[in-house]
Amino acid sequence: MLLYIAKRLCQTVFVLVGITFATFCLINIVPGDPVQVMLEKRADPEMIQQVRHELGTDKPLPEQYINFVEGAVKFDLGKSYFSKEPVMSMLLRGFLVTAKLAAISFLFAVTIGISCGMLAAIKRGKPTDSFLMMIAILGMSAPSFWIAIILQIIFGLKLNLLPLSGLDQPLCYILPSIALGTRYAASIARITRTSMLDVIKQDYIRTARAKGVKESMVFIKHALKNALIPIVTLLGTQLGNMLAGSMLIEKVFSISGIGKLAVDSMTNRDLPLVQGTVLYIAVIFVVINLIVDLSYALIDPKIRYGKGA
Amino acid sequence: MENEKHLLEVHNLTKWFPVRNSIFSRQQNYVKAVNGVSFSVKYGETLGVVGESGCGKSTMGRTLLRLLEATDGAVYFKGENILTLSKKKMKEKRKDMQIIFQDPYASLDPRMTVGDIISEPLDIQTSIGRKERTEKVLAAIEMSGLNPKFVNRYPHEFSGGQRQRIGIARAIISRPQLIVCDEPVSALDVSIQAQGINLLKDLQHSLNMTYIFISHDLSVIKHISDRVLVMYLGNLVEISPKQDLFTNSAHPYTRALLSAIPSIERRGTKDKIVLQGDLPSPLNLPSGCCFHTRCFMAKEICSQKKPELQQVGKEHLCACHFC
Amino acid sequence: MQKKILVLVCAILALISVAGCGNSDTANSGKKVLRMAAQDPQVPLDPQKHTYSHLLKISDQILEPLIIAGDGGQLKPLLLAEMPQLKDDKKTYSFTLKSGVKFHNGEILKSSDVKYSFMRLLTEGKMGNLIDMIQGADKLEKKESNDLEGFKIIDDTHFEITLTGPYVPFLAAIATDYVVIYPEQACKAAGNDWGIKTLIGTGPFKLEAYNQGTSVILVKNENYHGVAPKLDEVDFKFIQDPNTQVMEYQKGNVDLLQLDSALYPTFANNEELKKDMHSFSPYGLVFLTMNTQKISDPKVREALSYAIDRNAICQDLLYGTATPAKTFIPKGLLGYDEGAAEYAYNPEKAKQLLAEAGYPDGIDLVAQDNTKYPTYSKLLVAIQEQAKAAGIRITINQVDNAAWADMKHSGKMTMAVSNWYIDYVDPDGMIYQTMSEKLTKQNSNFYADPIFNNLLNTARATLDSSQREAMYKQADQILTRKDYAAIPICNETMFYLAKSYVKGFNVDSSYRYYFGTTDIQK
Amino acid sequence: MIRDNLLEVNHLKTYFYTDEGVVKSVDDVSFSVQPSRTLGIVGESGCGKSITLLSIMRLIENPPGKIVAGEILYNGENLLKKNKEEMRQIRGNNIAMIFQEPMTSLNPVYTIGEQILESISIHRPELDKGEARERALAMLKMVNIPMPEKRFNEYPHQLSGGMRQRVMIAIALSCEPDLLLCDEPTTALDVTVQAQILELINDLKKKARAAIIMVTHDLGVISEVADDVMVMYAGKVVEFATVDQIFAQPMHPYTCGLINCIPSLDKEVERLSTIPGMVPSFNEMPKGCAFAPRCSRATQRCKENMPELIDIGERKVRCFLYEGKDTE
Amino acid sequence: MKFFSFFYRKNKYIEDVAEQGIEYTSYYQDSFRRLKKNNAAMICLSVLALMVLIVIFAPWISPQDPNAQSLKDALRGPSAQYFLGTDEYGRDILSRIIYGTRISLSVGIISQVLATAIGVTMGVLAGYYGGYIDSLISRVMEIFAAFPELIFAMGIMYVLGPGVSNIFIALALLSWVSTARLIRGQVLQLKQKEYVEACIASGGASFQIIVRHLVPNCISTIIIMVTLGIPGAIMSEAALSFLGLGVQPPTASWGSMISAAQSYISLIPLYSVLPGLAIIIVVISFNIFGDGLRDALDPKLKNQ
Repeated sequence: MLLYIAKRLCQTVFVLVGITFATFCLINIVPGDPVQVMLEKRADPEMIQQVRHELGTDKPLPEQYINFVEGAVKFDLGKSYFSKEPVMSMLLRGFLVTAKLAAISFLFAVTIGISCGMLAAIKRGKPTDSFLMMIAILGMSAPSFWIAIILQIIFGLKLNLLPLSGLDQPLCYILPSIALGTRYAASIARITRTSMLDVIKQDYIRTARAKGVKESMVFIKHALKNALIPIVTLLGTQLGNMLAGSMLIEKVFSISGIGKLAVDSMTNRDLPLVQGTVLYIAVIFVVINLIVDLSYALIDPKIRYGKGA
Repeated sequence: MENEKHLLEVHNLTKWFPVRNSIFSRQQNYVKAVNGVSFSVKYGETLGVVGESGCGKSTMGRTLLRLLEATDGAVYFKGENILTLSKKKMKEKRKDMQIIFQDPYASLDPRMTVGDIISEPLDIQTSIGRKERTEKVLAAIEMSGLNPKFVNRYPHEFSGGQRQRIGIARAIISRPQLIVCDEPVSALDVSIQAQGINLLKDLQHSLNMTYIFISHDLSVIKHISDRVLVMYLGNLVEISPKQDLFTNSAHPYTRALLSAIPSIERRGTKDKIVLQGDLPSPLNLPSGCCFHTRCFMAKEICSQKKPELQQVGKEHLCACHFC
Repeated sequence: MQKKILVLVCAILALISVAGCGNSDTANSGKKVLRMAAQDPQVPLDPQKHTYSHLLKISDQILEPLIIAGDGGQLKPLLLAEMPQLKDDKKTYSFTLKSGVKFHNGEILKSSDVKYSFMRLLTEGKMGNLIDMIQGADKLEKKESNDLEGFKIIDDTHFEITLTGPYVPFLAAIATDYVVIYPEQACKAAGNDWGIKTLIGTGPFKLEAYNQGTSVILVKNENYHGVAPKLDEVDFKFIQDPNTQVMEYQKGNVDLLQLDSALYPTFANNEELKKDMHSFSPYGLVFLTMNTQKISDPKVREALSYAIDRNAICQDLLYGTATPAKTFIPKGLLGYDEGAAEYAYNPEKAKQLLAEAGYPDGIDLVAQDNTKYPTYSKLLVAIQEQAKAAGIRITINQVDNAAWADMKHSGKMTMAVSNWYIDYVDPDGMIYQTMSEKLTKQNSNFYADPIFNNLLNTARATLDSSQREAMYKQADQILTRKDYAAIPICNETMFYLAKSYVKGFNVDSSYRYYFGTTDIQK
Repeated sequence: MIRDNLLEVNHLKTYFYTDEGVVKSVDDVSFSVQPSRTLGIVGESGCGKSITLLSIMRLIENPPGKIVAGEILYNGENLLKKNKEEMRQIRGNNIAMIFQEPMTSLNPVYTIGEQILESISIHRPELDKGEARERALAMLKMVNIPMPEKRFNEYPHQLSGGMRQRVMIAIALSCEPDLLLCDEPTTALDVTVQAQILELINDLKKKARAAIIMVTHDLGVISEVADDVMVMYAGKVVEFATVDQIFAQPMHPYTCGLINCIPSLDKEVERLSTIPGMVPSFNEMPKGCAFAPRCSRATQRCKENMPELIDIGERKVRCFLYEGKDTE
Repeated sequence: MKFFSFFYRKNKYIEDVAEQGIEYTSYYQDSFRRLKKNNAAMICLSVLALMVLIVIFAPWISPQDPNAQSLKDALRGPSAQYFLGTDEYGRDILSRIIYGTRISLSVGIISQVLATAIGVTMGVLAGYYGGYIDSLISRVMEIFAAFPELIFAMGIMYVLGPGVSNIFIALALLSWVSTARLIRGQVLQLKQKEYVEACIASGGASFQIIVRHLVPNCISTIIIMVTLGIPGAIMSEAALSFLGLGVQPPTASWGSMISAAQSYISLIPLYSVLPGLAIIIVVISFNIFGDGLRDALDPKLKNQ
């Protein structure tokens, strides 16, 4: 088990180095110079040179990359070219906002998704099932930013029930969370249903029934735990995508989270911030995947006891 | 001159599968599927290979045909060691050796028609004309007891028995001299199984082929084989002509195996040998005689010294300290 | 197993509770708080280094220049006891500071602070060009000297500034929001935190908190040297989406905002909002800038001018929030040519011009579109469609802000909708800052007509107003009617929404938001 | 010799409604089991033998399956009339079942102990935790699992196939059922392990006095454990007799064919006798006797009419050949 | 029936064994029979067919030129002249939605075809050859997969610049990994199949195995991946266009329409609602049809 984690961490480091390298290369390929953006209309060559020197972008590229990696290892991602704020603190600020939003959306998606999926699986073939799955496929097919706009019109403007933007009070979280979570809730519901139906066909479910286990317990105790593996896999990727997908929602609801940071840093070619954001998102993604893998072990004793590793 | 009598001679055939424990550990573990098996097969005979699941009999069959690369040993096919042949030469050799698989569902490509499946060895090996090919395919189909009109159908439309016949037709189309039959009938229902066995026997006679017949079912082995090889945990424990083995088995494992078979005729007989425990893992073979952990005759020596094959009768060899 | 699940559930619940406990609205009992919806400037609040208008709306409340341009461009002393005196050499000004002006940290404003601020602007600031005609500025900028020669401190309240030669717009230039005065000690001490954690000026409001990415909170400066501010607090809430800004306004969560012109039609007929809607027209221009090297034939450029239906753009696309421009120098500035003819929309004439230029079958042009400014993207799309009728086929190449800046500075840009709003109230700030040879090189325009350049250079040193006016009129004529190096499109009208209880507030034509005299009377 | 029937199945019909049509998996099957006796049900795959067992447990998936008609009398009470809750109380308590695949029949995410305890706690709620554990361990001992305390906390994947089947048996026997249904319990196992399990079942039969229904396709297994044998073909009972009668003197041509086509360990034959053709699929089921197309002794009548199950002494056979011999 | 004719095997024996009345069904015919029974999928298929017709006949169907501006009529509600109203340039919304179908469908289909081409090649290489090739490809896939989808797509669009053809590339680069993974997994499984061994036993070389057995057996997976990848690509295009990284003006795309409409949402809600609905209809159709196709072709794939 420990070996397994160590192995995963090694892979992770490799992936992260790959990602930063790719990002670094890309940003240097992309047309556009942060210094010119900074200086806006008044950029004369001397000024540009001076600022470049200040920022260290006049150094050779390999040196710049090594400097970045060195810093990253020491948890120092440099300062934003523009706001002069340490990238770490900007990321933390953005992340806290987005993480809260994503966590709530995730919770919303998981509770709604798994319970609807279970219900549909239990009522398979019945109208409830068809109805829920219709809703689910509808939810999967609507772009989240569109849902966000529609929710904003209905609940924020027409009914005037909920705040329209920002995240400064608890109520603010409701609309963005729903907009962000709907798609994921829908796909979780679908995978829960298929996974449950798959598990229900298994021999050990028949064994449980033959033992005289109550039907409700058959579903909750025997089926759900086994059905969790594909669900957990999906949850992992969904949580990552949620963090990224939130940038659309952040745009609609004017939330300054990690998504906005990513977009802004890109448009400004704010290299330290771009690197930082990408690295940060990748780290989170990788960590989530690690958690997902570890949670398999929690669910599946085969992995816990080293046979599968 | 002895060689001329033998179609196949196998020396010390060994197949170990490496198991990666982790990237950190240097120590390589192996699943020791086949451990130094030596035997020979005469022209036109059927060598039955019997053993429980996991004893390495299928791996041995595949290694013989170089479907798996052997770890060690030599396989002389008509006097030529095929394990060292180049890819190209091996391709030519493959015309003479074929395999029939156990699973009639997995062994036929579901996206190909019966005709395409059967003609595949021809397509790969030769570049004969369409007409000739069709003739050969139809001939093979008929020989396997299938209706030629099935030629355009897909495998999923057939029952297990019919699928197995398709597999047989594919194996015989290139008129091989050696066929490895890997549990060809064990997935079939009893009534169909008998049809399959009869078909294989008939084909052997009419096409003059040599079989290596792998099965876990001793009664089937007994029916079809001329000689029988018993394997346990990748080791050859006994090899003998059929009659000798069944009437006068030397190895305790063979005896236990024979006794364990529920048989209609032996109903009510009380002197069963029931082995205790399970098959040990092929990752860590027991020391000495690999059977000593379950053997009812085991003495101290068994866990210390690996028994050599000894002659116990005419062509009857056995690897046991007490035979 | 159950325990693990329990722990998991607890962790999730903890997360929610953390999420739930956002900072709830503080009850503003009795305090007069003005809440303005604003765009996030995304940079330190240091107008010497960053020049975004979003930033100035905030910094203008905190920081002050020596002189201020009132409505209509009338210069008034702000931190000075009186307007500076021009000596007989026509290039030396003497200044007297208003006594007892205190920075927010209690320090008294001294001549040395002014000198420090000027030197900082020249060495580190983005807008050093505003004051680079001070003697020795170039040496300082090139790091050849550590002192600003032309700035002489006489005592704590008196100093003199000597220019390299006569330069009329100088006082207007130092009246801009960039030439603000910082306290030397505090600014040096703050280092990189200046504009983030601390920002100290002499203005009517003090920086209470800059929550980067979220908001700025200003509080009243009790010791303000001018008329005491009436508001207790000014909150700038950063709301990115303009539509959301209005929604928040309608819900009463903000009191003031600048209306995005795209939203004008939505709310123009909204009775509720209409009475809160106020307009202002900053001195500036939206124009089509062209790379005169790539589109080198003036006839083609003229044709393009004929192909644009400015009336339709102003009336229909921009819903009457703009008026067709006919000169480069906008109305209200010296040199504005009242009598200039309106540009005609005449696709036939355009075709004819193209034919004369050698393109009888029309011409293919590429235009760059900066996605950061949606309004100008919109204009370009309209122009693209209108130009079709004249046989000018425009391909729009969308680029983001950074790529745009890169293209502009590297000369790769071919054509773009651009805008200019003056920094200082003087025609020089309009035309010299955009179209002088030195600058057109830097913005991919490459226009370098010797007569035109001579006019610009002479005019800025000419003291006589009527002579200057004539020169600017002539320069404008050459630029926009003869060479068509820049094609004026329109002058925008902007709008802000202010609740009726917001009193004493207006935005003047120098585009300045100022809350020093604003009050809330509910 | 009249015994009380522990289980009596009368005219049971279990059909499956699929897209292609109605599959009559169990078609008018009647039989009875007496306490302490073992009934072997033998037949090829798809003949309905497993479905019969699942019907008794009322574990047929609905849809597509449905018990259409018949009655299942357990101690005189019709199980088909019981409601879900009553049926649940009977399952695992009075009637227990062992399945074919020991590899998949245990829930992979719970320990062996948890799975045995579950059954005990459902049907013996009066036992406290310690007692239940005692009992579970006793069960593991009873099925000859070495080191039961250690195994108790292990997961199914840590056990071999034979061990798992033992665990299945322990679960099944944990509430001392009167009737044990075994659905091919040894098919997936190796011969040597099969011998172990069969020995165990025979031992337990003696100890526990439970009646057993053993479903298998292997006549060898039947011959070792069964007292009575029921042969099924295409959803119908074709022959019913004691084990000695069946092997000594099979009556139905299908039974004869089945016995003859197994290669013998003791006799030497050149060719195996075979049953030609194959089991008809449900949608091409012949009009008359389902076996007629493959039967060497079939007459025109066999092809057109389905023979009834005729009693011949204590035996039953479904074949026209024995018509009129029922008086014997 | 015609739909699958592409996949029919050209039969070599049909003339040689002229046997009348033999019914034989190929795998795909069988699947199509199953698909036809799925009403929802068939309805969606017809919706998609309709969409394809719209794409082809857009110039004839759309009442106006989608790019023709009539600034005077800007931002009008539905009228006789403009069935669904006009946008901020006075362009006909209906016509733009019709033309937007072109973008959406072509982005969906072309990007997925590209992704499949890359994914299948990579997947087969990694799965079949294993070893270093597998490690290399797997690591690359890990790196690709470590980016959240949208961020990744944005990054590529920044590198390539906006424009339809760049969207194809960006979305293809985005989605090849999942195809490659699935194909790799499947090839790993197929490689173990006995019919592959039979081919080796007959002397078949790697290339023959790949072409004869591996790829044909992956085709159903590939079809499913393409069908189920399309809605994702359409959504991503909409998201990119919404962020202003999509098509270049004046081209109409649903995502950019929603983006533009955001400013006028309370003035003419239809402007943002309609392109959203269009997306939903197409995406739902692809999703349901894809599900049906999956159930018909390969029910085992459900979990992936």
